[in-house]
Amino acid sequence: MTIAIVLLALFGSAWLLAVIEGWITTGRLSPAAPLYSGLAHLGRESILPRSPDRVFFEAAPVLLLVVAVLGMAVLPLAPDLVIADLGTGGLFINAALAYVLVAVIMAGWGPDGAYAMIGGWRFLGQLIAYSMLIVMPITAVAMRAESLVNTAIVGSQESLWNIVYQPLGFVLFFIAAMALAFRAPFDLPTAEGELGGGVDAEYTGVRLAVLRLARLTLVVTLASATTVFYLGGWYGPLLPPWAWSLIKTLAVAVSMLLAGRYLPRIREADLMRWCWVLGIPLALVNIIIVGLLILVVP
Amino acid sequence: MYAQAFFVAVFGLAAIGFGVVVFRTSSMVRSALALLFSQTAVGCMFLAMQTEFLGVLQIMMMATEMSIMAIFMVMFMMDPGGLGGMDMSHQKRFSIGAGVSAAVVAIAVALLSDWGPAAEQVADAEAQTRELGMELLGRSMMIFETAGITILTAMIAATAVAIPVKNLASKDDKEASE
Amino acid sequence: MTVVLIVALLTGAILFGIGIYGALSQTNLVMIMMGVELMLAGAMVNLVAFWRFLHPEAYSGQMFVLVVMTVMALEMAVGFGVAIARFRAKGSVEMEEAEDLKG
Amino acid sequence: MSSDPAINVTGARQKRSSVLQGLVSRALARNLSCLIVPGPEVALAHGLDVSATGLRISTTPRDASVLLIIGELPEKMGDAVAVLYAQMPRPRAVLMVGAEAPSTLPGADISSGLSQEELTEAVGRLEHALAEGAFADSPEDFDADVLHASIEYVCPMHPEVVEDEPGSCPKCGMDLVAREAGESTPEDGHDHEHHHDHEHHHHHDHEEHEHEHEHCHDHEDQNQHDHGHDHEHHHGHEHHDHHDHEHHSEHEHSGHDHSERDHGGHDHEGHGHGASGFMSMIEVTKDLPRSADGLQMDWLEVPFGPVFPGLPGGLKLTLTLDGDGVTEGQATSLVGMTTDGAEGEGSEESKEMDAGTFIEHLSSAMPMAPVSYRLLACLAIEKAAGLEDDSENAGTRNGALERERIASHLGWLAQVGRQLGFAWLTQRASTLQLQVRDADRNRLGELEPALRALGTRLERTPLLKSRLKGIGILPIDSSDLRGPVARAADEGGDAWARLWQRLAEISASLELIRSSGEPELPSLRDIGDVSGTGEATVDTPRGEARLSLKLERGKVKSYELDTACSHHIDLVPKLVEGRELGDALLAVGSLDLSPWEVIS
Repeated sequence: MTIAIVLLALFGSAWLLAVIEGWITTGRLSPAAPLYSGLAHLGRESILPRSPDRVFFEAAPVLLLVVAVLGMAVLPLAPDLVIADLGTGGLFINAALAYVLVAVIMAGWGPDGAYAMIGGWRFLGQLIAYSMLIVMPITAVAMRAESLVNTAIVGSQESLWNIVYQPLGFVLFFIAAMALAFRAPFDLPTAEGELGGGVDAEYTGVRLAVLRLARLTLVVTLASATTVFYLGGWYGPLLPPWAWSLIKTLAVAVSMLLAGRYLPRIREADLMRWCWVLGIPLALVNIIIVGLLILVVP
Repeated sequence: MYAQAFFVAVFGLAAIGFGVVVFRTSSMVRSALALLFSQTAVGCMFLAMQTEFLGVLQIMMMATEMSIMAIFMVMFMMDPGGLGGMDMSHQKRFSIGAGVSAAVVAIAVALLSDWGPAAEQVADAEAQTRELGMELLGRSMMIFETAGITILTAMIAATAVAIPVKNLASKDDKEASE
Repeated sequence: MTVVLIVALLTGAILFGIGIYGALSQTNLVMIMMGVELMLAGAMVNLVAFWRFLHPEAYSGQMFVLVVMTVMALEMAVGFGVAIARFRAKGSVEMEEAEDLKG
Repeated sequence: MSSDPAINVTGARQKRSSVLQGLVSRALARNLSCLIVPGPEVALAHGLDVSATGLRISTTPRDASVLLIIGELPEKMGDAVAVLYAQMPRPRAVLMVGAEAPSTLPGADISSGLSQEELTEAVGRLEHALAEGAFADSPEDFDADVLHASIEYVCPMHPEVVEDEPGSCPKCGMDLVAREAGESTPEDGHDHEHHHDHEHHHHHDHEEHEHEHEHCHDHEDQNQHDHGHDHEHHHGHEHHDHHDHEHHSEHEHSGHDHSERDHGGHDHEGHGHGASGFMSMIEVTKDLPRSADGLQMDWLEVPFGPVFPGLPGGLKLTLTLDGDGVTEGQATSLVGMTTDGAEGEGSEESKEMDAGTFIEHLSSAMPMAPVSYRLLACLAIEKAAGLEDDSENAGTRNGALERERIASHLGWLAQVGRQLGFAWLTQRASTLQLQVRDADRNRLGELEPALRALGTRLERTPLLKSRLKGIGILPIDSSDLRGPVARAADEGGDAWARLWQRLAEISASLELIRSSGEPELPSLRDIGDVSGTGEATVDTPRGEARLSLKLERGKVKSYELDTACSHHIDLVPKLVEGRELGDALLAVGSLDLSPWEVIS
């Protein structure tokens, strides 16, 4: 039952996100558009590239989708609305999201095309930049909660949300999450103007539909993680807890989409430099500040 | 208990299966990702053995580690796509012998030893994580910190070795050696 | 009941054997490292099994696994550093061609 | 099948279940995406707002169901278009706007004129036809000559060894591997695979042949078959399209048998070797070029264009990539004007042209700046006819020129936005371009605040400066720079300087229009049956263009055209060398090359 509700919330949010994305880009608000789009993909031919690594090519979109869903599985929508409230939930989400890289590399290598392959390896470089900025802010969050259990992490924010308690961590995590979801301006693996679609370029038909769904779901999962770690999860007045979780998740997801719209794509070298020269020291400072706060403020 | 045995066995077989694939395929990316899935299966075995923290950590670390392995494979192999069909192994018979004998010895020890009674219960994941933390920053702090410093040193040393040497003398050496 | 322990130990033993085969039979440095990784994985399975079924109260068992993971990462870092340096200098990371490293 | 007899979408295939088909057809009709050939910037330059018709603009053929071809395509583009069409998943349709379908395509499914109304109406018809399920009963396999690739055999280790027959490499004794003759087949924007690296040895090509689903199964069967034979190698094996399938697998089989005899059956791994048994990696890497960081790496030669989202349509950029870095590059134009009017080449057809026809010819040959070239032709002809400078028309003519300059620079901004994935900029600049294109003086005055706001906004956009600064710095000894590129050469001479130069020119043009007359399309004054020679120069949006022509009894006998882009395209190799891929493309983009204006 819980599983059904969480999955419904996840894919419902993905659908809403697709509607909003369509609204932003075309100016037309049509709630049925994602459904039509999905159906149309089913009606299209699924072309196999000429000499693919068949296993990788087929598995990559599915793996991406599975990873996004697994990540969502440990994130609570309400105190008792979580598929698996693992004792190591905060770490598990890292583990699940690490496989986004694997999926992208598989999608890059699988179709046997130069654009896709460069896109796939680019994401490996991107990972070296962002990965520490995912792990280190979560460390600070877990420090405050004194637990890796996600419900306990939300519980620790009852009086004060982490976005206020550790704003630095929030900013770093938000940016790193956008890089992980490889949406603009961090869409280096799929850059249309540079790689003609990159890792997406070879997918058609059903496989493309799965890939698109997976990428949207990934954004929702990351937005939900941001909500759980920084925006006080289900806390909020009047509305029921799950509604607050969903509202916050959608708000974060939409802000991720919007940010990409108003920014040019970042250079890979710049991303790497800023992450390591600026981001990681700041993340360390964040951990120290949180540590001091925990010691000083009872 | 039987459920546990079943899952450990399934993931164990997966780990072994992918481990074999590592040296059976000639596509280097496949090889690296097979190793990744082998390691992931090992991580799942940890989970099945109720060692949640280590299992999740293993699964997380290996994803990045083996992906990096994959790109190095593509860089440094003559035949990363496996198209040339070249044999990249040597002393095969000896290696198989060594591998089989090591495995047989270990299996014999595993089967013949008297392991005594097995512990039925372990603490839950949260308590385990807490205890492990206490262990790391308590009794074993020295070891843990040493490991941390060592890996930092190794990172710096490896980077230093890997970046190109800029001075002229070594360039001459290189040319001479070619 | 030590069925699970035995299963885990068998798996560890076989992984270790595959790892030894790989490390000895491969000519390429990167592939040798893969063999070593598999050996370490086999060792880790054993360590976790011992901790779980023999001494679940002693967390130094888990700590030891952490150390092994660190060793794996270390091995990767150093291995790739050496691989890049050799490739830069010799154009090859094949062991057959590493005459200069033979004793 | 209640299909509209007039429209029969040839690129569609009949499905079995009709209920599902009806649903899917309706979904397809509501969700049409199009790939614009030669490129979205050409649509904008023609004043077509494609997204307003309800078509989604796709950047890859894989995601497109409508191939929207705008204007007449030169022959060289025909092949590229055929490859694009072959890559599109079915059902697919060809929508021709303002021209006939190129001979390489099966023909247009729908045609329309070059205006927004006609396009909207045509899209409506197409949607209707698709919703009705206009699937052809038995679609023909699409098969163009360009899709046939000849097979050659290469050594995986020695790219220079290329043979027509299978066998073993004379240098190392390895089995030669089949691939398509990469360099000789025409490439296209999304067909990137003719690399001969060993970083990634599979050869392929996604000039996908038509597979019906049945054919797909064929492929899979073939795949399994190979698999059974030598399972280590299936990854690299080509999965041939059905045309040369049999012929080819035969070769593979003979090769395999041969090696099996040598090695005694079950030694799969060893079967690639000739006599030596061991391949020296030192030998292999010895002669490889070195990357910037001193490692010997494989390079891939990847074509970008002529239909590539980040480059102006018709421009083909061939880059040699070292990972994400560009080691060398070459740009060619597939749509450039050939100087068929060059002097002394009297044997070619279409020599003598009526003055009026010539003006139309020239302005339609330059879709990115038709007004400028119309003006240029008028001026040159009037000069040749010996007419005085015309002071009363000068104001309106200059107005039209300046208006085109604004529109063209906005088009460039939209293109930069496309390259950078900066969706807001693309949308804003395209909207403004469409408005400016036909605006009169008052309307331009109304648009002025919006144009200035665009500049302010770009100044404030984070990341933009760090993205453009230092990109595309011109080589010191570059000569023959013209237009905005030349004017921005002093202050840094990078893409950032060019951006601000163009924005400044937009403001300057607005001022000029305010002081000059109402913009009006230049038209030729009456010249009569005169003869003579004349030369004129116009500062087009991309730089000065010179035209000298010879009139004989009111007809253009011969002409010579010299444009800025013909010179700028030579800068490309130096601009891309040693840069990262994204930076290299941005540098090329910052030149604002119009492939049409490249005279060959």
